Amino acid sequence: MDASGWQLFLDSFWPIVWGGVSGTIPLALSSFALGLVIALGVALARLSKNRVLSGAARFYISVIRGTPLLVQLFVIFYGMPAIGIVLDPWPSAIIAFSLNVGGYAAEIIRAAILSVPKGQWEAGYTIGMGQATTLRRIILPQAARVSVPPLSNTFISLVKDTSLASLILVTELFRVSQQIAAFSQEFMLVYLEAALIYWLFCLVLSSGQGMLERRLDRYVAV
Amino acid sequence: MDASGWQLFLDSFWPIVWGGVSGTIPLALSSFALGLVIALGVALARLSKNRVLSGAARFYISVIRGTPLLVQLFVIFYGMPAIGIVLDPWPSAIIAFSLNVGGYAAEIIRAAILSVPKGQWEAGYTIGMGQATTLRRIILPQAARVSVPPLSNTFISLVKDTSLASLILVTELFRVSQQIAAFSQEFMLVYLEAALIYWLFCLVLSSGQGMLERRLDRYVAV
Amino acid sequence: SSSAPESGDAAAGDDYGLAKAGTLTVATEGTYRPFSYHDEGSGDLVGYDVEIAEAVAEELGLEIEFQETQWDAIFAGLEAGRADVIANQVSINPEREEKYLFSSPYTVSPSVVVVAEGDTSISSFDDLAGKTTAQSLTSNFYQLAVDAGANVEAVEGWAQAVALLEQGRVDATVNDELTYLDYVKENPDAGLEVVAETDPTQSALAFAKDRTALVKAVDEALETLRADGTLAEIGEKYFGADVSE
Amino acid sequence: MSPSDRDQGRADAAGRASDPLAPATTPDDAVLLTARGIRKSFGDNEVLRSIDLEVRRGEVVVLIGPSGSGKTTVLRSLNGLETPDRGTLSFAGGPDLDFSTRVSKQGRVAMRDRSAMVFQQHNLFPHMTVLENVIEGPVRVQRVPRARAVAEAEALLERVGLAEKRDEYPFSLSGGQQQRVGIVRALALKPDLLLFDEPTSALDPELVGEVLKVIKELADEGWTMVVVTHELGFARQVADEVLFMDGGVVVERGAPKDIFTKPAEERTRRFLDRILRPFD
Amino acid sequence: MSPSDRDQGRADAAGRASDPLAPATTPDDAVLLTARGIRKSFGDNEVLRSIDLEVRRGEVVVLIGPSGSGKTTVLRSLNGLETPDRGTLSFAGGPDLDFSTRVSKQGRVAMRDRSAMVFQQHNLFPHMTVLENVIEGPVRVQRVPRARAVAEAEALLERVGLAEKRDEYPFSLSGGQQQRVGIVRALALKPDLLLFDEPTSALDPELVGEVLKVIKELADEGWTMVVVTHELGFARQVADEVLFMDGGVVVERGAPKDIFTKPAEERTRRFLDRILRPFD
Ligand SMILES: Nc1ncnc2c1ncn2[C@@H]1O[C@H](COP(=O)(O)OP(=O)(O)OP(=O)(O)O)[C@@H](O)[C@H]1O
Ligand SMILES: Nc1ncnc2c1ncn2[C@@H]1O[C@H](COP(=O)(O)OP(=O)(O)OP(=O)(O)O)[C@@H](O)[C@H]1O
Ligand SMILES: [Mg+2]
Ligand SMILES: [Mg+2]
Repeated sequence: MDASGWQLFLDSFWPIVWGGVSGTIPLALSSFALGLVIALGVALARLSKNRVLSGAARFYISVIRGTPLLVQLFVIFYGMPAIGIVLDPWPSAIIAFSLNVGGYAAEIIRAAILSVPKGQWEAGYTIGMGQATTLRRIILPQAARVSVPPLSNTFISLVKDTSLASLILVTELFRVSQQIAAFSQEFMLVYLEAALIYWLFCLVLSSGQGMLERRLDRYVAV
Repeated sequence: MDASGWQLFLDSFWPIVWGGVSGTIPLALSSFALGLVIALGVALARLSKNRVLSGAARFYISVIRGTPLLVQLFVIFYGMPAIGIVLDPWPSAIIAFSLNVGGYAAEIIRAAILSVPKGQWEAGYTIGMGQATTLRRIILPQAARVSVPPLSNTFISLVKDTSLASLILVTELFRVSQQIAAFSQEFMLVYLEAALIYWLFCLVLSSGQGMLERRLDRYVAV
Repeated sequence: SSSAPESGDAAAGDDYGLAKAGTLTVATEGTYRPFSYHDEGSGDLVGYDVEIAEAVAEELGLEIEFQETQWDAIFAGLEAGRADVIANQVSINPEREEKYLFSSPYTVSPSVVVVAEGDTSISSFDDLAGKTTAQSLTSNFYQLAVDAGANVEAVEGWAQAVALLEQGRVDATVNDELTYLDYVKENPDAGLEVVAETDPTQSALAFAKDRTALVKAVDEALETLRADGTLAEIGEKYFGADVSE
Repeated sequence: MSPSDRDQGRADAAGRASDPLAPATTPDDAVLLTARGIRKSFGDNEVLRSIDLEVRRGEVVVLIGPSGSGKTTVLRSLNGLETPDRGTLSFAGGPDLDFSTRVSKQGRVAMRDRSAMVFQQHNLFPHMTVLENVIEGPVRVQRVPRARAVAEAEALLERVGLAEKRDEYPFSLSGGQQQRVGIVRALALKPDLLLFDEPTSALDPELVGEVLKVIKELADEGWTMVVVTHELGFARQVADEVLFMDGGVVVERGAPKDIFTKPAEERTRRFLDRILRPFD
Repeated sequence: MSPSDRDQGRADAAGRASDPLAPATTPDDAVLLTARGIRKSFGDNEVLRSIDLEVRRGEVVVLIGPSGSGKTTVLRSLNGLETPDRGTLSFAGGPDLDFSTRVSKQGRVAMRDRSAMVFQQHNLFPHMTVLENVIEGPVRVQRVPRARAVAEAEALLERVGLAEKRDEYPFSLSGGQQQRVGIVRALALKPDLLLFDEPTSALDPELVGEVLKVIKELADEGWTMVVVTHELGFARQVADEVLFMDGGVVVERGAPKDIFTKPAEERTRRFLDRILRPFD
């Protein structure tokens, strides 16, 4: 890397990081939180004995996973105005990403719930709990442990996918890099820098995952 | 949808499908096949007791998962010529996507191998097999069963991610839609159509997954 | 390595350092109507810039091959030596002149401020101050809008900018007059109007810094094409006017 | 079901906070539970074919029989974990359920509240400490004040020799200790009826004794229980009545000394032989 | 190790294709295996503290002892699944291993080839049929022609009453059947030494008999074996020598009638009591 390249790298570093801190991270965190709520609902619907409910959940999951996220963003931001719903970029982005996470995480949560031994449900019932209480007090805490690694993967994918939010006018890490690249015409260098910064974010997130796992593992033998 | 919109939809349908059949699907299939080979190697390295090997595998996985696929493509296609390696679009795309799949699938395969009870290794050893034979004859066939659902997810993601290949001059499903959208200026309609076609592809793939799972499940109680 | 001439060939382009011997490799978006796009969406690659490039190649006695990709990748491809030239309405500005060589311009057209019909609050570039505009990041227009003091929302292209304008989510968009004209020709009821325009901007073919010989040859070819009326003819075909000067 | 009868039972229970290990009622000859004609199929598989059962207060009924004979399904039906297809179940003090008609959810819940199950695989909640496992039912379901629930739980744990394990997680206990916690968790609910499903068959042989000892003490103190077990020596000592099941029916029933020494049925004899003299 | 001695053993084995269930050698008093001062720690946990063991051809040695005493670790060391930290292991005909020095991979492999293990949880290969499970070792490892391996496997399956199950997958067998297949899989390797690790403790009680019966027949036919079991009645009938282990040492050893009726050590007595009379 020559001197001017190095200078560009240094000059761009904090702006790109700031794009991550002010755009990528809040967008990813809020969409993920909301997405988990949706996912839990969808997973429960999918597990329900009610055919309509579980069919609807299957359909939802299939559409979310079978279509490109970009189109999902476009539909919410550019398509909804056709039916009179005009949302700002941030709400649009959060809705689109939450719905997307909802579809992917639903299958993870469903698998995690199914992975809790049936005996745990029965132990809940035999001490007099109903289904809802057993789910909340007995099953979900155990499912949480199982689902942390795959959910972390979903989250890490989400962090990178939020770069698509720039398509609907949200400024985040990748958009900042594109701006810098467009003005400096140094696409390769700036994108590599962006990749490095994504990677740093992911390393931090992974270590967070490690801590969470250790916390949830306190009650199992290692 | 008005008449001209409908006409556009019909006119675009086969070109987009063709983009999928001639671009997306072969790209996804070949990258996935190669990616699985890489993933198996990386998973075994990661599981190895050799610290250097397992450290290298961890690093590889971390970089692949922590950086945007777009940048990975960029580096292989536009970056490698700087060190004298000039590859055509298709080989570049296949290499980039295989390496990417290799990183994601490695963790799946590792988990699947670990999920086979330790007793299966020991049963292999006690009938006189070495580690490699036990792996091949006893462990991998069982790991295959466990890893089909998560690998299918990886594959479905790959199918959609191949849209990035247009960056490096490969014409596939999404590129065709972009061309049509640019001409007709009806991006919403055309992107929705592309999403529908992706979804159809995914439905077909999912049913393939179902068949594969049933085949692999023949030896377990249901 | 890439310039190794093929022995049987008339050695056309020997000194140009072409990516592929005997062939002019042209990078273009392929999704930028009316300059570079596919006929009927999925037909042949056509457009004003595409035909100019074809004419130049023919003049130089070279085969032509297009590489279609997104704007980000176009310049990367040029720098990686994968393409010889960009034909995609690259406007000449000082930052780019520092990094690339340019041919003589083959498009001269003003940039225009487009608003929704009936919006009287904007009638000049200066009125953009404090307003919101939609621009694609990679264009010169982005800079124009920023310079005018607008809040710029970056979009992927003209279609999205128009969608935002029509949905009332931005106040204006700045773009090439030619793009605007092409759009209203296809969509007469779009409800858009031009309220201001700049001095004309020049667009040219862009080359890597070390391709002086190629640029020189291309300039000569453009001169010939200009002189024999080919440029004007192509302009007539796409815009009903000669836009090369 | 008459609520006042039911409250009667609870009132008895409430009166013994000082000795939580004591059963809800003193042994007498009143019938606590009557099951008549219980049938249950899973798909085509007819698992229970008309089971009749009567359990008196303070009595210990032991179910034996080969694998797949339906023992677990009987217990689960009594605990409301499984809904029979036909037959009637009635507890003294209610509920009174007839499965030939659709049984209401309240009915099933009411039935479940009368009994508590101890599982073969203990099914302790792995994410809760021993104490939390034990008080979960009383506090969350029965709305017992936490302080009282803790006090009672501690007394129960003390009684089975696990007082000092109250803050451990289940994984750190031995199999026998886990199973004893499972029993305490059931006792803490103060059920009228305790159900044990092979409580020792997942244990190492030398841990079996400590668990059987606790169950025997409970029996001696007058708890009413239905026990599925393969520990025939234990059954002989503790059971008031032994039922031998095979193929979804009760093949033979009677006092343990009769069943074990002079079984009337050939099937019973063969089963006992296989277990008592496996390698002759 | 002397290869010619070794081939001698194999030749014996090859000569009995007509009766694959017969042991490799006839019972005699020659020592097959000698272990001296075997030690093994897992981290800080010293699991085996100098174990000595001698097994003669045709002899049945039974290991008993509480959970965690190291019984499984002894078996696994004999089968080369675990590498001891110290001590020596030698088989008549080789190999001769001293674990105080680094043991070569070939040495461990050679040792493993002399014995075969039957596991508590059977560890059948779920993705292979019964027959495939049995011939996998002979065909893939010992390079026996497939046709001959199949013929021998069928004879063995016939012998344990599972001929008609040859094309079933393990999941469709009962626990006792699975365990018998596990035994056949070990026999098909024609090892000099059979190792059984609690072969019946994961079984339903009424299935225990069918497995013990097969093992007893093998013993009667002169197979050399080391068996870990809690079935004391079985041990008494079958064992030539019983070793009681506790805390990683052999506390007491001797003929079964001595150990079971008049144990010299208090620890042995207490252990036997807990198992034989769990609820007194
Ligand atoms: N949920 C279920 N779905 C389908 N079949 C079932 C179910 N539960 C039990 N069965 C079948 O019912 C029959 C009786 O099972 P049950 O568990 O009651 O037997 P058991 O006497 O307790 O046997 P074991 O001694 O093995 O515990 C078996 O054939 C079993 O396969
Ligand atoms: N791979 C291992 N890593 C760490 N500790 C181990 C390992 N294998 C066994 N141990 C420990 O070694 C000790 C002896 O184990 P071993 O399995 O040999 O006992 P055992 O006598 O077979 O007991 P059981 O009757 O429960 O099977 C135990 O404390 C056990 O926790
Ligand atoms: Mg049962
Ligand atoms: Mg053991």
